[in-house]
Amino acid sequence: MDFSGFNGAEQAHMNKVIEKKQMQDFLKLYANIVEKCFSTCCNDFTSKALSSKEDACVMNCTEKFLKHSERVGSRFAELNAGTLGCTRE
Amino acid sequence: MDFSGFNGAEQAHMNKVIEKKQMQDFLKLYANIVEKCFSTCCNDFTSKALSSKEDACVMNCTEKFLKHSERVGSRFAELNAGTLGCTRE
Amino acid sequence: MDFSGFNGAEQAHMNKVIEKKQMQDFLKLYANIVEKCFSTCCNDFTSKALSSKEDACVMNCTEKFLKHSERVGSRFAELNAGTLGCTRE
Amino acid sequence: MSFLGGARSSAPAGGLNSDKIEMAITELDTITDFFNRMVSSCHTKCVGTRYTEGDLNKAEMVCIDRCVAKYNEVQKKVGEKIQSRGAASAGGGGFGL
Amino acid sequence: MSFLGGARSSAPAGGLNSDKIEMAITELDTITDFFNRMVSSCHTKCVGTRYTEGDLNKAEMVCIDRCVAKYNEVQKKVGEKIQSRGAASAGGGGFGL
Amino acid sequence: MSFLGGARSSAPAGGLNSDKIEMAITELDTITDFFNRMVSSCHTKCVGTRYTEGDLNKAEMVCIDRCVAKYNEVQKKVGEKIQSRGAASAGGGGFGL
Repeated sequence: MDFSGFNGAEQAHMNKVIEKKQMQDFLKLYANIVEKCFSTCCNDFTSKALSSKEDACVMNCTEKFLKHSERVGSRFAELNAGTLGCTRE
Repeated sequence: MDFSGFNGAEQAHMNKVIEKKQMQDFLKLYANIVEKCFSTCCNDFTSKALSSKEDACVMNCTEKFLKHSERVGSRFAELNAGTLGCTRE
Repeated sequence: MDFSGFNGAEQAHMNKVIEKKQMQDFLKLYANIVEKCFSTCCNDFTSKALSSKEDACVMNCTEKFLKHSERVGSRFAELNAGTLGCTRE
Repeated sequence: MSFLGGARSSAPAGGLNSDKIEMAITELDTITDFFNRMVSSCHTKCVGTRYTEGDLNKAEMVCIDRCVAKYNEVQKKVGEKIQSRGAASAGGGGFGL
Repeated sequence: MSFLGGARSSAPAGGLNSDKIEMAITELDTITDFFNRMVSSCHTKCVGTRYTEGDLNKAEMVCIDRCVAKYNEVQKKVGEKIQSRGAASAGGGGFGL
Repeated sequence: MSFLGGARSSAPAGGLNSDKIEMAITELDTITDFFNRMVSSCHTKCVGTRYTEGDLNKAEMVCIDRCVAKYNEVQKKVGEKIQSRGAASAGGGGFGL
Protein backbone atom coordinates (compact mmCIF):
# COMPACT_ATOMS: atom_id res chain seq x y z
CA MET A 1 0.00 0.00 0.00
CA ASP A 2 1.05 3.54 -0.69
CA PHE A 3 1.48 5.69 2.39
CA SER A 4 3.36 8.48 0.62
CA GLY A 5 0.57 10.99 1.33
CA PHE A 6 0.68 10.24 5.06
CA ASN A 7 2.30 12.51 7.60
CA GLY A 8 4.50 11.18 10.44
CA ALA A 9 1.72 10.68 12.96
CA GLU A 10 -0.42 8.92 10.39
CA GLN A 11 2.39 6.59 9.32
CA ALA A 12 3.15 5.73 12.94
CA HIS A 13 -0.51 4.92 13.53
CA MET A 14 -0.72 2.78 10.40
CA ASN A 15 2.41 0.88 11.40
CA LYS A 16 0.77 0.01 14.71
CA VAL A 17 -2.40 -1.05 12.92
CA ILE A 18 -0.43 -3.23 10.50
CA GLU A 19 1.50 -4.84 13.36
CA LYS A 20 -1.72 -5.71 15.14
CA LYS A 21 -3.23 -7.02 11.93
CA GLN A 22 -0.22 -9.28 11.31
CA MET A 23 -0.70 -10.77 14.77
CA GLN A 24 -4.38 -11.39 14.03
CA ASP A 25 -3.59 -12.84 10.61
CA PHE A 26 -1.06 -15.17 12.15
CA LEU A 27 -3.61 -16.37 14.72
CA LYS A 28 -6.17 -16.87 11.96
CA LEU A 29 -3.70 -18.87 9.90
CA TYR A 30 -2.98 -20.99 12.97
CA ALA A 31 -6.70 -21.61 13.60
CA ASN A 32 -7.27 -22.39 9.92
CA ILE A 33 -4.49 -24.97 9.87
CA VAL A 34 -5.79 -26.67 13.02
CA GLU A 35 -9.31 -26.82 11.59
CA LYS A 36 -8.28 -28.00 8.14
CA CYS A 37 -5.70 -30.57 9.24
CA PHE A 38 -7.96 -31.93 11.98
CA SER A 39 -10.79 -32.33 9.47
CA THR A 40 -8.62 -34.13 6.96
CA CYS A 41 -6.47 -36.24 9.26
CA CYS A 42 -8.69 -37.24 12.20
CA ASN A 43 -11.48 -39.63 11.37
CA ASP A 44 -11.18 -42.27 14.05
CA PHE A 45 -12.85 -41.52 17.37
CA THR A 46 -12.47 -44.91 19.02
CA SER A 47 -9.65 -43.34 21.02
CA LYS A 48 -9.05 -39.86 22.38
CA ALA A 49 -5.32 -39.93 21.67
CA LEU A 50 -3.84 -39.09 18.28
CA SER A 51 -2.63 -42.24 16.53
CA SER A 52 0.88 -42.11 15.06
CA LYS A 53 -0.68 -42.11 11.61
CA GLU A 54 -2.89 -39.15 12.47
CA ASP A 55 0.05 -37.37 14.06
CA ALA A 56 2.18 -37.75 10.93
CA CYS A 57 -0.71 -36.58 8.78
CA VAL A 58 -1.23 -33.46 10.90
CA MET A 59 2.49 -32.60 10.80
CA ASN A 60 2.70 -32.99 7.01
CA CYS A 61 -0.56 -31.12 6.54
CA THR A 62 0.74 -28.21 8.63
CA GLU A 63 4.07 -28.10 6.84
CA LYS A 64 2.39 -28.24 3.47
CA PHE A 65 -0.17 -25.58 4.31
CA LEU A 66 2.55 -23.17 5.44
CA LYS A 67 4.56 -23.77 2.28
CA HIS A 68 1.42 -23.31 0.21
CA SER A 69 0.55 -20.08 2.00
CA GLU A 70 4.09 -18.75 1.49
CA ARG A 71 4.04 -19.63 -2.19
CA VAL A 72 0.67 -17.93 -2.74
CA GLY A 73 2.05 -14.91 -0.86
CA SER A 74 5.10 -14.67 -3.14
CA ARG A 75 3.08 -14.96 -6.35
CA PHE A 76 0.48 -12.51 -5.10
CA ALA A 77 3.16 -9.98 -4.18
CA GLU A 78 4.73 -10.29 -7.65
CA LEU A 79 1.42 -9.86 -9.43
CA ASN A 80 0.39 -6.86 -7.39
CA ALA A 81 3.76 -5.16 -7.04
CA GLY A 82 2.72 -2.63 -9.66
CA THR A 83 -1.05 -2.46 -9.53
CA LEU A 84 -1.45 -2.05 -5.79
CA GLY A 85 1.41 0.41 -5.48
CA CYS A 86 3.13 -1.64 -2.79
CA THR A 87 5.96 0.75 -2.09
CA ARG A 88 6.63 1.02 1.58
CA GLU A 89 9.17 3.52 2.71
CA MET B 1 -34.37 -0.20 12.08
CA ASP B 2 -36.21 2.33 14.18
CA PHE B 3 -34.16 5.39 15.14
CA SER B 4 -37.11 7.47 16.35
CA GLY B 5 -35.74 7.53 19.91
CA PHE B 6 -32.39 8.93 18.70
CA ASN B 7 -31.37 12.55 19.00
CA GLY B 8 -29.65 14.45 16.19
CA ALA B 9 -26.09 13.60 17.17
CA GLU B 10 -26.98 9.94 17.56
CA GLN B 11 -28.73 9.79 14.20
CA ALA B 12 -25.76 11.46 12.52
CA HIS B 13 -23.41 8.95 14.12
CA MET B 14 -25.58 6.00 13.07
CA ASN B 15 -25.77 7.31 9.50
CA LYS B 16 -21.98 7.32 9.38
CA VAL B 17 -21.86 3.80 10.84
CA ILE B 18 -24.41 2.57 8.30
CA GLU B 19 -22.49 4.19 5.46
CA LYS B 20 -19.29 2.47 6.53
CA LYS B 21 -21.12 -0.82 6.94
CA GLN B 22 -22.56 -0.60 3.43
CA MET B 23 -19.06 -0.16 2.08
CA GLN B 24 -17.87 -3.21 4.03
CA ASP B 25 -20.91 -5.23 2.93
CA PHE B 26 -20.27 -4.31 -0.66
CA LEU B 27 -16.63 -5.44 -0.37
CA LYS B 28 -17.74 -8.67 1.28
CA LEU B 29 -20.25 -9.32 -1.49
CA TYR B 30 -17.49 -8.70 -4.03
CA ALA B 31 -15.12 -11.12 -2.28
CA ASN B 32 -17.88 -13.72 -1.94
CA ILE B 33 -18.68 -13.56 -5.65
CA VAL B 34 -15.01 -13.90 -6.62
CA GLU B 35 -14.59 -16.90 -4.31
CA LYS B 36 -17.81 -18.62 -5.33
CA CYS B 37 -17.52 -18.04 -9.08
CA PHE B 38 -13.84 -18.99 -9.13
CA SER B 39 -14.63 -22.23 -7.27
CA THR B 40 -17.43 -23.15 -9.63
CA CYS B 41 -16.01 -21.98 -12.94
CA CYS B 42 -12.25 -22.59 -12.74
CA ASN B 43 -11.19 -26.20 -12.70
CA ASP B 44 -8.48 -26.34 -15.31
CA PHE B 45 -4.99 -25.36 -14.21
CA THR B 46 -3.06 -26.40 -17.30
CA SER B 47 -2.94 -22.71 -18.15
CA LYS B 48 -2.76 -19.55 -16.07
CA ALA B 49 -5.06 -17.57 -18.35
CA LEU B 50 -8.84 -17.76 -18.14
CA SER B 51 -10.28 -19.76 -21.03
CA SER B 52 -13.18 -18.16 -22.90
CA LYS B 53 -15.44 -20.79 -21.38
CA GLU B 54 -14.27 -19.96 -17.88
CA ASP B 55 -14.62 -16.27 -18.61
CA ALA B 56 -18.23 -16.66 -19.76
CA CYS B 57 -18.99 -18.79 -16.73
CA VAL B 58 -17.56 -16.19 -14.34
CA MET B 59 -19.53 -13.38 -16.00
CA ASN B 60 -22.82 -15.30 -15.85
CA CYS B 61 -22.10 -16.43 -12.32
CA THR B 62 -21.48 -12.83 -11.21
CA GLU B 63 -24.59 -11.53 -12.95
CA LYS B 64 -26.70 -14.28 -11.50
CA PHE B 65 -25.34 -13.87 -7.99
CA LEU B 66 -26.11 -10.15 -8.01
CA LYS B 67 -29.64 -10.77 -9.25
CA HIS B 68 -30.07 -13.46 -6.63
CA SER B 69 -28.80 -11.17 -3.89
CA GLU B 70 -31.13 -8.37 -5.02
CA ARG B 71 -34.11 -10.71 -5.08
CA VAL B 72 -33.39 -12.06 -1.62
CA GLY B 73 -33.02 -8.44 -0.44
CA SER B 74 -36.44 -7.49 -1.83
CA ARG B 75 -38.22 -10.46 -0.30
CA PHE B 76 -36.45 -10.00 3.01
CA ALA B 77 -37.41 -6.32 3.12
CA GLU B 78 -41.06 -7.17 2.42
CA LEU B 79 -41.17 -9.85 5.09
CA ASN B 80 -39.56 -7.70 7.72
CA ALA B 81 -41.14 -4.37 6.85
CA GLY B 82 -43.48 -4.72 9.80
CA THR B 83 -41.68 -6.90 12.32
CA LEU B 84 -38.34 -5.11 12.30
CA GLY B 85 -39.89 -1.65 12.37
CA CYS B 86 -37.93 -0.51 9.30
CA THR B 87 -39.15 3.07 9.30
CA ARG B 88 -36.32 5.42 8.56
CA GLU B 89 -37.07 9.11 8.71
CA MET C 1 -8.05 -16.17 31.61
CA ASP C 2 -5.91 -14.75 34.36
CA PHE C 3 -6.66 -11.14 35.26
CA SER C 4 -4.70 -11.16 38.52
CA GLY C 5 -2.26 -8.56 37.20
CA PHE C 6 -5.12 -6.17 36.35
CA ASN C 7 -6.06 -3.15 38.44
CA GLY C 8 -9.67 -2.26 39.25
CA ALA C 9 -10.29 -0.08 36.22
CA GLU C 10 -8.78 -2.69 33.92
CA GLN C 11 -10.86 -5.50 35.40
CA ALA C 12 -14.02 -3.43 35.11
CA HIS C 13 -13.23 -2.71 31.47
CA MET C 14 -12.52 -6.38 30.74
CA ASN C 15 -15.78 -7.42 32.39
CA LYS C 16 -17.64 -5.09 30.05
CA VAL C 17 -15.73 -6.45 27.07
CA ILE C 18 -16.49 -10.02 28.11
CA GLU C 19 -20.17 -9.22 28.59
CA LYS C 20 -20.37 -7.73 25.11
CA LYS C 21 -18.49 -10.68 23.67
CA GLN C 22 -20.90 -13.15 25.27
CA MET C 23 -23.78 -11.32 23.62
CA GLN C 24 -22.02 -11.50 20.25
CA ASP C 25 -21.17 -15.18 20.78
CA PHE C 26 -24.76 -15.92 21.62
CA LEU C 27 -25.95 -14.18 18.45
CA LYS C 28 -23.36 -16.07 16.41
CA LEU C 29 -24.47 -19.37 17.91
CA TYR C 30 -28.05 -18.47 17.05
CA ALA C 31 -27.13 -17.61 13.44
CA ASN C 32 -25.05 -20.78 13.12
CA ILE C 33 -27.92 -22.97 14.31
CA VAL C 34 -30.37 -21.34 11.89
CA GLU C 35 -27.95 -21.80 9.00
CA LYS C 36 -27.00 -25.38 9.85
CA CYS C 37 -30.50 -26.64 10.67
CA PHE C 38 -32.04 -24.92 7.65
CA SER C 39 -29.40 -26.50 5.39
CA THR C 40 -29.96 -29.96 6.79
CA CYS C 41 -33.73 -29.93 7.30
CA CYS C 42 -35.16 -27.84 4.46
CA ASN C 43 -34.87 -29.36 1.03
CA ASP C 44 -38.35 -29.01 -0.39
CA PHE C 45 -39.19 -25.67 -1.99
CA THR C 46 -42.52 -26.57 -3.52
CA SER C 47 -44.08 -24.65 -0.65
CA LYS C 48 -43.04 -21.59 1.33
CA ALA C 49 -44.35 -22.94 4.64
CA LEU C 50 -42.36 -25.32 6.83
CA SER C 51 -43.80 -28.83 6.66
CA SER C 52 -44.43 -30.59 9.97
CA LYS C 53 -41.56 -32.91 9.16
CA GLU C 54 -39.21 -29.98 8.52
CA ASP C 55 -40.42 -28.29 11.67
CA ALA C 56 -39.68 -31.35 13.82
CA CYS C 57 -36.26 -31.68 12.20
CA VAL C 58 -35.40 -28.04 12.92
CA MET C 59 -36.50 -28.36 16.56
CA ASN C 60 -34.47 -31.53 17.13
CA CYS C 61 -31.50 -30.09 15.28
CA THR C 62 -31.58 -26.96 17.48
CA GLU C 63 -31.91 -28.95 20.69
CA LYS C 64 -29.12 -31.27 19.68
CA PHE C 65 -26.81 -28.48 18.61
CA LEU C 66 -27.24 -26.70 21.93
CA LYS C 67 -26.56 -29.89 23.87
CA HIS C 68 -23.54 -30.56 21.68
CA SER C 69 -22.22 -27.03 22.22
CA GLU C 70 -22.70 -27.33 25.99
CA ARG C 71 -20.90 -30.68 26.08
CA VAL C 72 -17.96 -29.37 24.07
CA GLY C 73 -17.86 -26.37 26.43
CA SER C 74 -17.69 -28.60 29.51
CA ARG C 75 -14.94 -30.81 28.12
CA PHE C 76 -12.99 -27.83 26.86
CA ALA C 77 -13.21 -26.12 30.25
CA GLU C 78 -11.95 -29.29 31.99
CA LEU C 79 -9.05 -29.71 29.60
CA ASN C 80 -7.96 -26.10 29.82
CA ALA C 81 -8.65 -25.47 33.51
CA GLY C 82 -4.93 -25.73 34.19
CA THR C 83 -3.17 -24.76 31.00
CA LEU C 84 -5.08 -21.56 30.27
CA GLY C 85 -5.03 -20.40 33.87
CA CYS C 86 -8.80 -19.90 33.93
CA THR C 87 -9.01 -18.51 37.44
CA ARG C 88 -11.40 -15.61 37.61
CA GLU C 89 -11.59 -13.74 40.86
CA MET D 1 -34.71 -9.45 16.66
CA SER D 2 -37.32 -8.31 19.16
CA PHE D 3 -35.14 -9.43 22.07
CA LEU D 4 -32.53 -6.88 21.02
CA GLY D 5 -34.85 -3.90 20.87
CA GLY D 6 -36.17 -4.39 24.37
CA ALA D 7 -33.04 -3.10 26.07
CA ARG D 8 -33.27 0.34 24.48
CA SER D 9 -32.88 3.15 27.01
CA SER D 10 -34.26 6.65 26.50
CA ALA D 11 -32.10 9.31 24.86
CA PRO D 12 -30.18 11.80 27.02
CA ALA D 13 -30.68 15.56 26.63
CA GLY D 14 -27.82 15.89 24.11
CA GLY D 15 -24.62 14.13 23.02
CA LEU D 16 -24.24 10.42 22.38
CA ASN D 17 -25.67 7.63 24.50
CA SER D 18 -22.95 5.12 23.72
CA ASP D 19 -24.82 2.11 25.16
CA LYS D 20 -27.75 2.83 22.91
CA ILE D 21 -25.53 3.37 19.89
CA GLU D 22 -23.66 0.16 20.60
CA MET D 23 -26.93 -1.74 20.86
CA ALA D 24 -28.06 -0.30 17.53
CA ILE D 25 -24.77 -1.32 15.90
CA THR D 26 -25.09 -4.85 17.31
CA GLU D 27 -28.62 -4.99 15.90
CA LEU D 28 -27.39 -3.78 12.51
CA ASP D 29 -24.52 -6.29 12.47
CA THR D 30 -26.85 -9.10 13.47
CA ILE D 31 -29.41 -8.38 10.77
CA THR D 32 -26.69 -8.05 8.15
CA ASP D 33 -25.13 -11.34 9.21
CA PHE D 34 -28.50 -13.10 9.05
CA PHE D 35 -29.12 -11.60 5.62
CA ASN D 36 -25.75 -12.68 4.27
CA ARG D 37 -26.22 -16.22 5.53
CA MET D 38 -29.68 -16.31 3.96
CA VAL D 39 -28.27 -15.15 0.61
CA SER D 40 -25.66 -17.88 0.77
CA SER D 41 -28.07 -20.64 1.91
CA CYS D 42 -30.70 -19.82 -0.68
CA HIS D 43 -28.06 -19.60 -3.40
CA THR D 44 -27.00 -23.15 -2.54
CA LYS D 45 -30.60 -24.39 -2.46
CA CYS D 46 -31.99 -22.60 -5.53
CA VAL D 47 -29.43 -21.39 -8.04
CA GLY D 48 -27.97 -23.88 -10.49
CA THR D 49 -24.22 -23.90 -11.11
CA ARG D 50 -24.06 -24.34 -14.86
CA TYR D 51 -23.96 -20.63 -15.62
CA THR D 52 -24.88 -20.81 -19.28
CA GLU D 53 -26.74 -17.51 -18.85
CA GLY D 54 -26.79 -14.54 -16.48
CA ASP D 55 -30.50 -14.42 -15.74
CA LEU D 56 -32.37 -16.26 -13.03
CA ASN D 57 -34.89 -18.60 -14.61
CA LYS D 58 -38.50 -18.93 -13.50
CA ALA D 59 -37.92 -21.99 -11.31
CA GLU D 60 -35.00 -20.30 -9.56
CA MET D 61 -37.03 -17.18 -8.86
CA VAL D 62 -39.91 -19.13 -7.35
CA CYS D 63 -37.48 -21.19 -5.29
CA ILE D 64 -35.72 -18.06 -3.97
CA ASP D 65 -38.99 -16.49 -2.84
CA ARG D 66 -39.99 -19.60 -0.93
CA CYS D 67 -36.49 -20.07 0.44
CA VAL D 68 -36.48 -16.59 1.98
CA ALA D 69 -39.86 -17.20 3.61
CA LYS D 70 -38.75 -20.57 4.94
CA TYR D 71 -35.41 -19.29 6.20
CA ASN D 72 -37.21 -16.55 8.11
CA GLU D 73 -39.60 -19.05 9.64
CA VAL D 74 -36.71 -21.26 10.73
CA GLN D 75 -35.04 -18.23 12.27
CA LYS D 76 -38.14 -17.42 14.29
CA LYS D 77 -38.63 -21.02 15.44
CA VAL D 78 -35.00 -21.44 16.45
CA GLY D 79 -35.11 -18.12 18.32
CA GLU D 80 -38.21 -19.20 20.28
CA LYS D 81 -36.66 -22.58 21.05
CA ILE D 82 -33.43 -21.05 22.33
CA GLN D 83 -35.26 -18.50 24.45
CA SER D 84 -37.62 -21.09 25.93
CA ARG D 85 -34.57 -23.05 26.93
CA GLY D 86 -32.82 -20.03 28.37
CA ALA D 87 -29.78 -21.16 26.49
CA ALA D 88 -27.88 -17.90 26.47
CA SER D 89 -25.31 -19.73 28.55
CA ALA D 90 -24.59 -22.26 25.82
CA GLY D 91 -22.36 -19.94 23.82
CA GLY D 92 -18.82 -18.79 24.34
CA GLY D 93 -19.57 -18.12 27.98
CA GLY D 94 -19.98 -21.85 28.43
CA PHE D 95 -16.35 -22.77 28.78
CA GLY D 96 -15.45 -21.01 31.97
CA LEU D 97 -13.99 -17.71 30.83
CA MET E 1 -8.60 -2.10 -5.46
CA SER E 2 -8.30 1.05 -7.52
CA PHE E 3 -11.81 2.11 -6.58
CA LEU E 4 -10.73 2.33 -2.95
CA GLY E 5 -7.75 4.55 -3.52
CA GLY E 6 -9.73 7.15 -5.38
CA ALA E 7 -11.36 8.61 -2.30
CA ARG E 8 -8.09 9.54 -0.67
CA SER E 9 -8.06 13.10 0.64
CA SER E 10 -4.92 15.13 1.18
CA ALA E 11 -3.16 15.08 4.54
CA PRO E 12 -3.76 17.88 7.04
CA ALA E 13 -0.88 19.95 8.41
CA GLY E 14 -0.41 17.69 11.45
CA GLY E 15 -2.33 15.17 13.56
CA LEU E 16 -4.42 12.28 12.25
CA ASN E 17 -6.84 12.50 9.36
CA SER E 18 -9.17 9.80 10.64
CA ASP E 19 -11.12 9.44 7.38
CA LYS E 20 -7.91 8.77 5.52
CA ILE E 21 -6.70 6.34 8.17
CA GLU E 22 -10.03 4.54 8.14
CA MET E 23 -9.89 4.24 4.37
CA ALA E 24 -6.37 2.80 4.58
CA ILE E 25 -7.50 0.26 7.19
CA THR E 26 -10.46 -0.76 5.02
CA GLU E 27 -8.06 -1.22 2.10
CA LEU E 28 -5.72 -3.30 4.26
CA ASP E 29 -8.59 -5.47 5.56
CA THR E 30 -9.92 -5.94 2.04
CA ILE E 31 -6.60 -7.04 0.58
CA THR E 32 -5.98 -9.40 3.50
CA ASP E 33 -9.45 -10.92 3.12
CA PHE E 34 -8.91 -11.42 -0.62
CA PHE E 35 -5.53 -13.00 0.06
CA ASN E 36 -6.91 -15.39 2.67
CA ARG E 37 -9.71 -16.49 0.37
CA MET E 38 -7.20 -17.04 -2.42
CA VAL E 39 -5.02 -19.17 -0.14
CA SER E 40 -8.03 -21.26 0.78
CA SER E 41 -9.38 -21.59 -2.78
CA CYS E 42 -6.02 -22.53 -4.29
CA HIS E 43 -5.40 -25.01 -1.48
CA THR E 44 -8.66 -26.74 -2.39
CA LYS E 45 -7.84 -26.70 -6.11
CA CYS E 46 -4.16 -27.65 -5.98
CA VAL E 47 -2.98 -29.37 -2.81
CA GLY E 48 -3.68 -33.07 -2.36
CA THR E 49 -5.04 -34.35 0.94
CA ARG E 50 -3.03 -37.51 1.45
CA TYR E 51 -0.28 -35.84 3.42
CA THR E 52 2.32 -38.55 3.12
CA GLU E 53 4.97 -35.84 3.02
CA GLY E 54 5.39 -32.21 4.04
CA ASP E 55 6.71 -30.79 0.79
CA LEU E 56 4.71 -29.45 -2.12
CA ASN E 57 5.38 -31.59 -5.18
CA LYS E 58 6.13 -30.20 -8.63
CA ALA E 59 2.58 -30.51 -9.93
CA GLU E 60 1.20 -28.74 -6.87
CA MET E 61 3.66 -25.88 -7.23
CA VAL E 62 2.80 -25.32 -10.88
CA CYS E 63 -0.90 -25.49 -10.08
CA ILE E 64 -0.55 -22.93 -7.27
CA ASP E 65 1.22 -20.43 -9.52
CA ARG E 66 -1.49 -20.67 -12.15
CA CYS E 67 -4.22 -20.64 -9.56
CA VAL E 68 -3.00 -17.33 -8.12
CA ALA E 69 -2.86 -15.76 -11.58
CA LYS E 70 -6.32 -17.02 -12.44
CA TYR E 71 -7.84 -15.98 -9.13
CA ASN E 72 -6.49 -12.48 -9.67
CA GLU E 73 -7.91 -12.35 -13.15
CA VAL E 74 -11.33 -13.46 -11.88
CA GLN E 75 -11.15 -10.77 -9.23
CA LYS E 76 -10.48 -8.08 -11.82
CA LYS E 77 -13.24 -9.30 -14.15
CA VAL E 78 -15.80 -9.55 -11.38
CA GLY E 79 -14.85 -6.06 -10.15
CA GLU E 80 -15.32 -4.59 -13.63
CA LYS E 81 -18.63 -6.38 -14.06
CA ILE E 82 -19.96 -5.13 -10.73
CA GLN E 83 -18.86 -1.58 -11.42
CA SER E 84 -20.34 -1.57 -14.91
CA ARG E 85 -23.60 -2.63 -13.37
CA GLY E 86 -23.43 -0.04 -10.62
CA ALA E 87 -24.33 -2.78 -8.22
CA ALA E 88 -23.16 -1.12 -5.03
CA SER E 89 -26.78 -1.21 -3.95
CA ALA E 90 -26.97 -4.99 -4.13
CA GLY E 91 -25.26 -5.56 -0.80
CA GLY E 92 -26.47 -5.15 2.73
CA GLY E 93 -28.00 -1.83 1.84
CA GLY E 94 -30.42 -3.70 -0.37
CA PHE E 95 -32.92 -4.74 2.27
CA GLY E 96 -34.23 -1.41 3.40
CA LEU E 97 -32.07 -0.52 6.40
CA MET F 1 -2.03 -19.81 23.98
CA SER F 2 1.11 -19.54 26.06
CA PHE F 3 2.84 -17.52 23.35
CA LEU F 4 0.24 -14.79 23.83
CA GLY F 5 0.71 -14.39 27.55
CA GLY F 6 4.43 -13.76 27.30
CA ALA F 7 4.05 -10.19 26.12
CA ARG F 8 2.13 -9.06 29.19
CA SER F 9 3.51 -5.91 30.73
CA SER F 10 3.01 -4.90 34.35
CA ALA F 11 0.04 -2.74 35.36
CA PRO F 12 0.46 1.02 35.82
CA ALA F 13 -0.45 2.69 39.11
CA GLY F 14 -4.00 3.52 37.97
CA GLY F 15 -6.03 3.99 34.78
CA LEU F 16 -6.03 1.64 31.81
CA ASN F 17 -2.98 0.03 30.26
CA SER F 18 -4.38 -0.15 26.76
CA ASP F 19 -1.66 -2.47 25.41
CA LYS F 20 -2.39 -4.97 28.15
CA ILE F 21 -6.13 -4.67 27.62
CA GLU F 22 -5.72 -5.11 23.89
CA MET F 23 -3.61 -8.20 24.44
CA ALA F 24 -6.26 -9.65 26.76
CA ILE F 25 -8.97 -8.97 24.17
CA THR F 26 -6.89 -10.66 21.46
CA GLU F 27 -6.45 -13.66 23.76
CA LEU F 28 -10.19 -13.76 24.45
CA ASP F 29 -11.05 -13.50 20.75
CA THR F 30 -8.54 -16.22 19.91
CA ILE F 31 -9.85 -18.69 22.48
CA THR F 32 -13.43 -18.02 21.43
CA ASP F 33 -12.56 -18.54 17.78
CA PHE F 34 -10.78 -21.82 18.57
CA PHE F 35 -13.76 -22.95 20.63
CA ASN F 36 -16.26 -22.13 17.90
CA ARG F 37 -14.23 -23.99 15.30
CA MET F 38 -13.98 -26.98 17.63
CA VAL F 39 -17.76 -26.98 18.15
CA SER F 40 -18.27 -26.95 14.41
CA SER F 41 -15.61 -29.59 13.63
CA CYS F 42 -16.82 -32.00 16.30
CA HIS F 43 -20.42 -31.50 15.22
CA THR F 44 -19.44 -32.59 11.73
CA LYS F 45 -17.47 -35.57 13.03
CA CYS F 46 -19.84 -36.82 15.73
CA VAL F 47 -23.44 -35.67 15.44
CA GLY F 48 -25.73 -37.46 12.99
CA THR F 49 -27.98 -35.42 10.71
CA ARG F 50 -31.20 -37.39 10.84
CA TYR F 51 -32.66 -35.40 13.75
CA THR F 52 -35.37 -37.83 14.76
CA GLU F 53 -34.82 -36.78 18.35
CA GLY F 54 -33.36 -33.86 20.31
CA ASP F 55 -31.02 -35.76 22.61
CA LEU F 56 -27.44 -36.76 21.97
CA ASN F 57 -27.19 -40.54 22.00
CA LYS F 58 -24.50 -42.48 23.85
CA ALA F 59 -22.24 -42.94 20.81
CA GLU F 60 -22.41 -39.24 19.99
CA MET F 61 -21.51 -38.26 23.54
CA VAL F 62 -18.49 -40.55 23.64
CA CYS F 63 -17.40 -39.30 20.23
CA ILE F 64 -17.71 -35.64 21.30
CA ASP F 65 -15.54 -36.19 24.39
CA ARG F 66 -12.80 -37.81 22.34
CA CYS F 67 -13.14 -35.25 19.59
CA VAL F 68 -12.52 -32.37 21.99
CA ALA F 69 -9.43 -34.09 23.40
CA LYS F 70 -8.11 -34.81 19.93
CA TYR F 71 -8.81 -31.32 18.62
CA ASN F 72 -6.89 -29.87 21.55
CA GLU F 73 -3.98 -32.16 20.91
CA VAL F 74 -3.90 -31.18 17.23
CA GLN F 75 -3.96 -27.53 18.26
CA LYS F 76 -0.95 -28.02 20.52
CA LYS F 77 1.02 -29.99 17.90
CA VAL F 78 0.31 -27.48 15.15
CA GLY F 79 1.30 -24.62 17.47
CA GLU F 80 4.62 -26.29 18.27
CA LYS F 81 5.26 -27.03 14.61
CA ILE F 82 4.58 -23.43 13.56
CA GLN F 83 6.75 -22.02 16.33
CA SER F 84 9.63 -24.38 15.56
CA ARG F 85 9.48 -23.19 12.00
CA GLY F 86 9.33 -19.53 12.99
CA ALA F 87 6.50 -19.19 10.55
CA ALA F 88 4.99 -15.99 11.89
CA SER F 89 5.97 -14.51 8.55
CA ALA F 90 3.78 -16.90 6.60
CA GLY F 91 0.55 -15.04 7.29
CA GLY F 92 -0.85 -11.84 5.90
CA GLY F 93 2.51 -10.17 6.26
CA GLY F 94 3.84 -12.49 3.61
CA PHE F 95 2.65 -10.61 0.56
CA GLY F 96 4.60 -7.44 0.86
CA LEU F 97 2.28 -5.02 2.67
